[in-house]
This record gives sequence, C-alpha cells and structure tokens, in this order.
Amino acid sequence: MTKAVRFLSLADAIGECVRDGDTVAMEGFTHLIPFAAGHEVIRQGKRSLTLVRMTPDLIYDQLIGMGCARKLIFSWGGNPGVGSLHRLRDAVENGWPNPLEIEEHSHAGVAAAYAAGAAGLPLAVLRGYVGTDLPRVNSNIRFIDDPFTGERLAAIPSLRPDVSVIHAQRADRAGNVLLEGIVGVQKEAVLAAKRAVVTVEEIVPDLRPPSPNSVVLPRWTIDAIVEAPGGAKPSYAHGYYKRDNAFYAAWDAISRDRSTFLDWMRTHVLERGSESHAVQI
Amino acid sequence: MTKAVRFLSLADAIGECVRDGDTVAMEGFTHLIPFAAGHEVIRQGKRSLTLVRMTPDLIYDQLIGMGCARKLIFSWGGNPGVGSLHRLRDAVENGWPNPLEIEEHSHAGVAAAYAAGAAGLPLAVLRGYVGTDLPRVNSNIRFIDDPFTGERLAAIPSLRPDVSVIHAQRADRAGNVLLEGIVGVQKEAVLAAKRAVVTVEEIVPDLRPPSPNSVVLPRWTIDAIVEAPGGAKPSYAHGYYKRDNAFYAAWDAISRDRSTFLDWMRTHVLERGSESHAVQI
Amino acid sequence: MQSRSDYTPSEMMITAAARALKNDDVCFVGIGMPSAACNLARLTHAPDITLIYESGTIGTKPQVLPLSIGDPELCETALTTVSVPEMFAYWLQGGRFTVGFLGAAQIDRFGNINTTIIGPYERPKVRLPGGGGAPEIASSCREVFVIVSQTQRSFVPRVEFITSFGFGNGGDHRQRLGLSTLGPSLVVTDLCLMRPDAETKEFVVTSIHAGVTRDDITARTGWPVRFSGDVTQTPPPEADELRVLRDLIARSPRGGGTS
Amino acid sequence: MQSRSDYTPSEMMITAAARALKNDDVCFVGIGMPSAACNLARLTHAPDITLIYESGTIGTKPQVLPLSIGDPELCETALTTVSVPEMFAYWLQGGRFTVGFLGAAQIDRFGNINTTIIGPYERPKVRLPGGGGAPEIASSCREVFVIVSQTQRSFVPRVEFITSFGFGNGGDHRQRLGLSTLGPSLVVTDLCLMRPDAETKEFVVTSIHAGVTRDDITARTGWPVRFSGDVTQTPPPEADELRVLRDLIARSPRGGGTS
Repeated sequence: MTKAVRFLSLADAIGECVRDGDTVAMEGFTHLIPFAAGHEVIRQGKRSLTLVRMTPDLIYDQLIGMGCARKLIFSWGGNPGVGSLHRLRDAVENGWPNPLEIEEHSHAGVAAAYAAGAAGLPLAVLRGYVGTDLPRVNSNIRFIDDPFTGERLAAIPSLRPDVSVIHAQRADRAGNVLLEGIVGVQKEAVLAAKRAVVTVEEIVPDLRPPSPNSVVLPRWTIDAIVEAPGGAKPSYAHGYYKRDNAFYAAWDAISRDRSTFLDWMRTHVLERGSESHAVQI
Repeated sequence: MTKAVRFLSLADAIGECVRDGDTVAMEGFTHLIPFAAGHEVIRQGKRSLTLVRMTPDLIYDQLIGMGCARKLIFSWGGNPGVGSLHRLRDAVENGWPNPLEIEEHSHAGVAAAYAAGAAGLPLAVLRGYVGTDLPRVNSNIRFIDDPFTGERLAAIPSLRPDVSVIHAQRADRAGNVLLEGIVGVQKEAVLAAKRAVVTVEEIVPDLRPPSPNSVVLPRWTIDAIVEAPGGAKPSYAHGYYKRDNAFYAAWDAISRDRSTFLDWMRTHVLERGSESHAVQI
Repeated sequence: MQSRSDYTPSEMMITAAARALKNDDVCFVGIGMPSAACNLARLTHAPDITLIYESGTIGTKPQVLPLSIGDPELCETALTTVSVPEMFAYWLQGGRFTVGFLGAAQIDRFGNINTTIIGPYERPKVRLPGGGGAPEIASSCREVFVIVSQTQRSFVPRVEFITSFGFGNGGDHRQRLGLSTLGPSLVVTDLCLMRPDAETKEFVVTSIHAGVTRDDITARTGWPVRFSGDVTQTPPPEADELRVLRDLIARSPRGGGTS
Repeated sequence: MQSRSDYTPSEMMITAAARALKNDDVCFVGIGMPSAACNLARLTHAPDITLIYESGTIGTKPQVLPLSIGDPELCETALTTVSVPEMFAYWLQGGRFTVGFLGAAQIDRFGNINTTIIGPYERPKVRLPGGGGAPEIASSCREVFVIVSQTQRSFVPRVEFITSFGFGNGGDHRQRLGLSTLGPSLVVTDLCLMRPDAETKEFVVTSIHAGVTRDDITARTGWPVRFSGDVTQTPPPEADELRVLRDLIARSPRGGGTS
C-alpha cells in the first residue's frame, strides 16, 4: 500500500527499516550497488538476515564475513571479472564466521521472482531450470502443468523481502526517485518489498529530463530516502562516477584471509561514521 | 527467432503478412492506433480474421463492419468518451454483416496474456476475474492453485498472434523502431507475434535521443516496416499530430446506420489508394 | 454556499465525489465523471493526490479533462509513464491504489457493476463496452468509489452480469472469495450518497443532495432503497468548487467525456 | 597467415570462437572470453552482429571489453537498455537469441556445464559462483557455443553438478525434456574445436589448432576423447584478427576479465 516517505540520515534509515532476522534485498546489477547502506547495516551489527540478491557482490561478501547473514538467496556469487567471493566461500565451505544456508536459483528465476513479488503474486512461472541439478538442491523450485497445453513449467515462490535497499541517482524534494543507466531489477525489488530504503547521489528540486531507460519510483512507494553521495562506490553511478575496477581487483587479496579482511573492515567501515558514504582503499 | 526486416509498401506489407484466417493484433492504447494498416486490410478484403485488441476502437469497428472478422478477443469495446461502437454492436447483437464470436477478458487479463506471449510462455497467471461472470462465458479463463501457498489464481492462455500490426513514430534505416509517449502494449504485441508489421511516421538516419518512456524494437524483431505518415490518424502520434477528437465524435453518427457506414467506407477507404495514409472526414 | 439554481445535478455529483478523495490518495481514475471528480479534488483540497490512468500515466496533472484514457495531456504531465502490462501487474495487482474510481452502466444493491451486457450473453439485447480495467480495479484497490446517474434502469436489484464484483450476495461474500480489499465504499449519484450497510453490505442512502426528496430517490432506485438512520444533507458545491470545475470543463474538449 | 610463435593459445581460442559467429547472429554474451570473442567478431567479419549482455543492454557496441556484465560502456553504446526481468522474460525466454556464448568451469563429454560446486552440495570442496544466466541461456538460445581452456580438471567424463544442461546423458535427452533448441553445438578450447556427434551427442574433436597434437588433446581431456573422421587444422589467426584483438584488449581495463 502507499507509504509516507521520509528523508532520514543513513543511521536512522537503516536503524528503523532493517531489523534482525529480516529478509533484505540490496539490489543493483553491477551498477548502483548500495555500498553505503550495506556498510551501515554492518556498523549497526544487524544479525540473522536472509540476504537476497541476484549477484552477491563485494557488499554481500562483507556482510557475510561480518556475520550479518544466516541465509543467502542468490543466482551468481562471484567478484565480476576477478574471481571468487572469498568470504562467501569461507562461509559456505567452512561455516565461518557462521554457517550460511543458501537457496540457489538462476538469474531468470530470481528476476521472475522479484517481478512476481512486485505484481503481488505468490509465485513466478517460467521456462527454467530444465535438466539442471538446481531443483535437486532447492525445494523452492517446483514444476507445474499448464492447464491449457499441458506443458511443464518451472514455478518458484515470488520474492517479497521485508526490506529492499537500493541506491539511485536522484530524488526530488517530494521524495520521487529516479535511476537511469543499467536499471537492473531495482524497481521490482522496491515494489516487491514491505519497506524500501533508497540512498541517492543528490536531492534536487526536480528530477530533470531523464534518459530513455530511466525508472521513476513515486514517493509513496518508498519509506526512507537518504542523501548519500558516493554511496554506490566502489560500484558506479551512471552520470556521477565510474566503477572502481582497481578496488574490485584489490578485494581479492583483502578478502582471501580472515584477519586481513577483519582489519580492513575495522579501518574502512566500523571505525568510520555513517556520514562518510564512499569507502576507498 | 530473429527476422530479416524489409521496407515495404503498405500494400505489400499487408498483402504478405496478413492472411485470411489469421489471428491479428493491431494494438495502440488510444495512442498510435494503426489506422492506415487497418484500412489496407479492409481494401485487400481479408476474411475470417480473429482480431485481438484490448480496446477495439474505430478501426476494429470498421474491420468488423466490413466483414473481415469472424472472432474478436478484447476487453473494452467502445468509442472512448463518446459511446458505443455501433458496428461491433450490430455484429454481436444482429450478426451483421456476419456473426462475430467474442472472447471477452479484462484489461489486466489481455495485458498479462500479451506479456506471457512475449515471454514465450503458454499461459498468464494473474489475480483476476474474482467474483465476476466473465469465467462463466469464457472457457479460456480458468483457475489454478499456487503450489506454495495454495492460493487460487486466474490462468488464461497467452496471446501469440499470427501477426501484430503497430504504428510507431520512427524507424532508422537499419530497421530499428522507436515509439514514445503512451507506449501501451505494443512491445508485447510485437514480441508475442509470429510476424510483425510496423508503420511509421518517418524513416530517419538515426532514432534521435528518445524520451524517457520510449520503447525501442530491434530490427530483427520486425518483418516489415512501412513509411506511412499520418498512419495513426484519427488517433494521434505523440510529437507529430494530435488526436482528432471531432472525428471520434462524428463516427457515432456515421457508424450508427449500415448504409451510411458503407457509403463512408467506400468513399474514404475503398476508393482511396494505399498511398493516402491519413483518412479525414 | 450556493442555492440550488446555481448548479446542475451533475456539478453536485462531481463535487460530492471529489470531496471523498484525500490529499494522500493514490487513485485509479476511470474516464468521464470519475476523471472530472478526481481532477476537481486535485485542483481544490487535494493538491498532492496521485492520479493514475490505465494508459500507464502515473501522477498525471492534466490541465484539461482527457476525452480518452490515453490522451497525450496525461503523458505530458505525468511523473512517469509505464507500459500497460506493467500498470496492471506492478501497480494495480500490486495493490498500490487507495481508491479506484469507477463509473457504471448498471449497479445493484450490493454494489456489483455491470458494464458488459443487457439480456442473455449469447443473444444480447444491448452489448455494452465490457469490463476494461474495472474487474481488477474492483478487486485490487483498497476501496472503490462509484459515480453514476441514478435511474430505475441503472440501479437494479441484481445486475444481469457481474463485470466488477462489489459485495456479491452481500455479507462476507468478498472475504469468502479471498478478497482482502474493502470493495465499493461509496456510490455518488445526482440525488444522493450511498454507503454499504456494515453487516448486510446493501447500499443505503447516507446523504441527500439539496432539493432532492426521499421519494425522488425511491422512484429512481430499482430496489426498495433504505435510508440510513442518520442521513444528512449533502453540502451544496462551494463557489470555489464550482468555479474550478467549470473552468476545467470549459477548457476541456467536449467536456472530457463527462456529457 | 601467422606462424605459431606469433600468437598465444588464448588468442587462437578467441579468434576461432569469433569466427563461428555470423553477421546476422543475435548473441547472448557471457563475460570474459565469450565477450572478447563476440566483440572480435563484431570488429572484423560480423559488423552487424547484435550483442546482448544480461544487464539488459541490447545491441551494444563497446569500444573496450567490459570488466563486468554491467559496465557503463555497455549501456552507453547500446541500441536500448531494458530491465533485467525483461531481459530474461521477453528476450531470453522469448527465444530471440541465435547464439548463447558461455564459459565453463567444468564441461563433460555431453556438453553439460558445471559452474556451481566441486564436491557434495551440502559440504562443498569448492563453492563456484553458480549459474547466473547460464541455465536458461543453455535451454533458450537456438544454439550454444562454449569457450574454455582445456585441462583434465575442466574436461570431465560427467560433471558433478549440471548447472547448464547440454545433452544430458546424450542421444535424444534434450528432446525428451521438451527442449526444442539445439544445445551446445561448438566447444572452443586452446587446443581444438569440438562438436557433438550427430547421434550420441558426445563431443568429438573436429579441428586441431596449429602446433597441437592429438596426444596433447588426449592428455588434457578427462574422457577417452574421440576424433572426427574428417578432422581439420584450425586456420591460425590472421594478422588483421590479431591486430584488432590486441588493440581491443590493450584499451580495455585489465583485459576485460579475459585473464
């Protein structure tokens, strides 16, 4: 239903909207990944989260390594173009810092599940998973028969997170939000969730003529907006700053070792305030 | 699968792509209704068509009155803001000029059925038709149980027309097409169909920076492109010309009487060549 | 305050309907009188109301009343425009509307609406336009307002065909079908306002427009209409409401389909 | 014609893969070597090829190889960019791709791919990234090309986990599952090209790169690999292909993830 959007500090937005035990989706398909918000979740020591994301990226590696998550729903968990997510692997392979339950899908499945959640449906139906071993290890992948043709189709539960967190380019002063460039699955993640937090590069008098593939989310679809310039770094914000590819490469070495990882997190996340949105090495 | 787009005359495009007995969708939600193409279908005397359209408009009233259709799949059949479609009513109420089978849905149903067709699915699942009498008169509205929650949901067959016909603002010389403004269900109608015909206001060297809510269809999704300036009149083409509201109002009197209707069609459609795209009273 | 000769029944009806909308409503707007009422509300007491038309135009602020659901004015003044499949899937079915505002050809004592057919479906006496967006507006919006001129022919005991489900046979019929939305909570006519009885869900008259008698209403209702115990008189249109409404209609093409 | 010392095995592999693409292909491009091969094709013999990345970028013409599937370069040079749910629903599942181009961690004799797990699923030895777009790329594209460096460890008799279905147990297994697409029709390695046997669907060597022996291939294949009756030698990269490829990689960030 409709919401009364508020402009909050990052600490207040995360504090009020993300609760221990929640199912949390922080989305962004390579682009506009909400790092600042993820770091605040870590600083506030949220626990037992079920994290949802098509492509668990460095931010989920960090959340998992810092013990925020008990479960991960995902479809591709790597460091794009670089290799493994070592903290994700350590949690799955060795249960460090705590065991991590995983629910594994394909991109087509998660994308359809978000879309079904946004559409208020309990399930997504797709031509998917045929011949793969994923249904063997994921009981949320089932098959139904089309009543008209008899064709067999995959069915998975829709995704309806307790809270979705995204980063966008702009909000206007009424609280309407615009994102552009590669828009990924963020609109669906916001519309599928009970609560929605959006960090933005800037708050502007009006949204400006948006580009062709822009997404506008009306103010009444959002609970909290946080002005967090640089909040997607080291990923990128189309029209604002580039992807910090060097950081993605450097993360491989930082994250490979538990103590190096913890040191880095202490210096660059825990000991920083929630006002410093852009973390750099 | 992919197509090799061709630039054709209106007569050739309709002649090659629309065949007697086809299921034909001419879409356009108030905006960009493909009148010129519809008139060419009438001139070529196509017969036994199953016409699909969310909002059968004047163009379907004309096709039905001229005896092109044997069946209509639709969700709202009126003259927007004016009243009835008299030729549609005469066909349904009196079987003139021939009986017209109807398959009746809601907008939500037809929109979902096009989307499912575009997505290569045999069915659409929606929360729809609850408590209405439509399932009683349309055996293509059925209900399924969600395997996860047990919830009861409506299921309808996806729409996969033999041919979809739309009007768009522009094509580039490679055959990529752009439409903007109210984009309706045209992308889905094209992607759901076996064959696609697009009439355009103009063919340009490049598509130009499109507006925020624009739709681009790559050349390999289209079979035939026809340059037909004014081809959406008396509906409108955002950025090119306005809706001819006076014509919509005048149609009420023209179409009420069979012989007045036939006279008008003879003068304004049958006796005109396929090169004159914009019909006026 | 206007005297009754200063405004038409249609103006009374549109004004009364507009007043039922709140500033924070998100409203699915039908064409014709619903559109007039919604825009009157926006131009008077509810400047922040979100108006959405099924053509995909979200947060639209037309300066004139559109003749059709997809006029360019709606797109040009919208916060954003989405495709029609997205409108019905993510926005309507997604449960984002506080109010759906519908017209009707026929409505019955339980708020069920028929816009499909008069006579048998296979051999109709009158083929009406059909449901369009209404069947799912009726089930997916938190509540539904209906605006319709009151006649014996339009206010029937039982509609011949349920295009948009109201309260079915009354009572808890909605809940038994799994619907969690409120259903039709207000019917605005040129004579009165009607609201559903809390238990039976039969529509009863709760407010009577100035100069209208109970007999007028009874004579133009196809069932033995009941009057609420605390029936009130509808306040007539304010001068400001009339001015805004008349300006709006005057600058609109052919009255924006309200005629 | 280049002599073998003039190019690397990786360059041979990317060049051979690029040549398999046609000017009218619509290609779902995986990141890494598939991306390098697809863009090499576009910059040489297939200028009109349509490249699509799962981030939603349709008809993209990047000047540099992207490091990730969602680099801004892909959006900025695209004909259009759609949402990720639309990409998978209307475009991939809708059956609009002539070729899906995948990498692999493990591939077996029937072209099944594992990018999920080494060891038991519940107690993995190595947790790989997972399927991403690949499971449905493998089932929905008309045919699939795979590009992968050939080792005993990556070319196994039977993958431990089928992330992307090739020919299953071989023969008509695809048809029995209702798949109407062709499946993997080409595997390009740093040693050779392999194609499925028409009947058994086991991958057999059909072309050997210059300077590679049959023993090299046998030694680096985890099953008793067979050679086609009419096995050919892969033409080495042309000077022009090498120049374009090297320019492309030189101007890309860290080789566009091809390393």
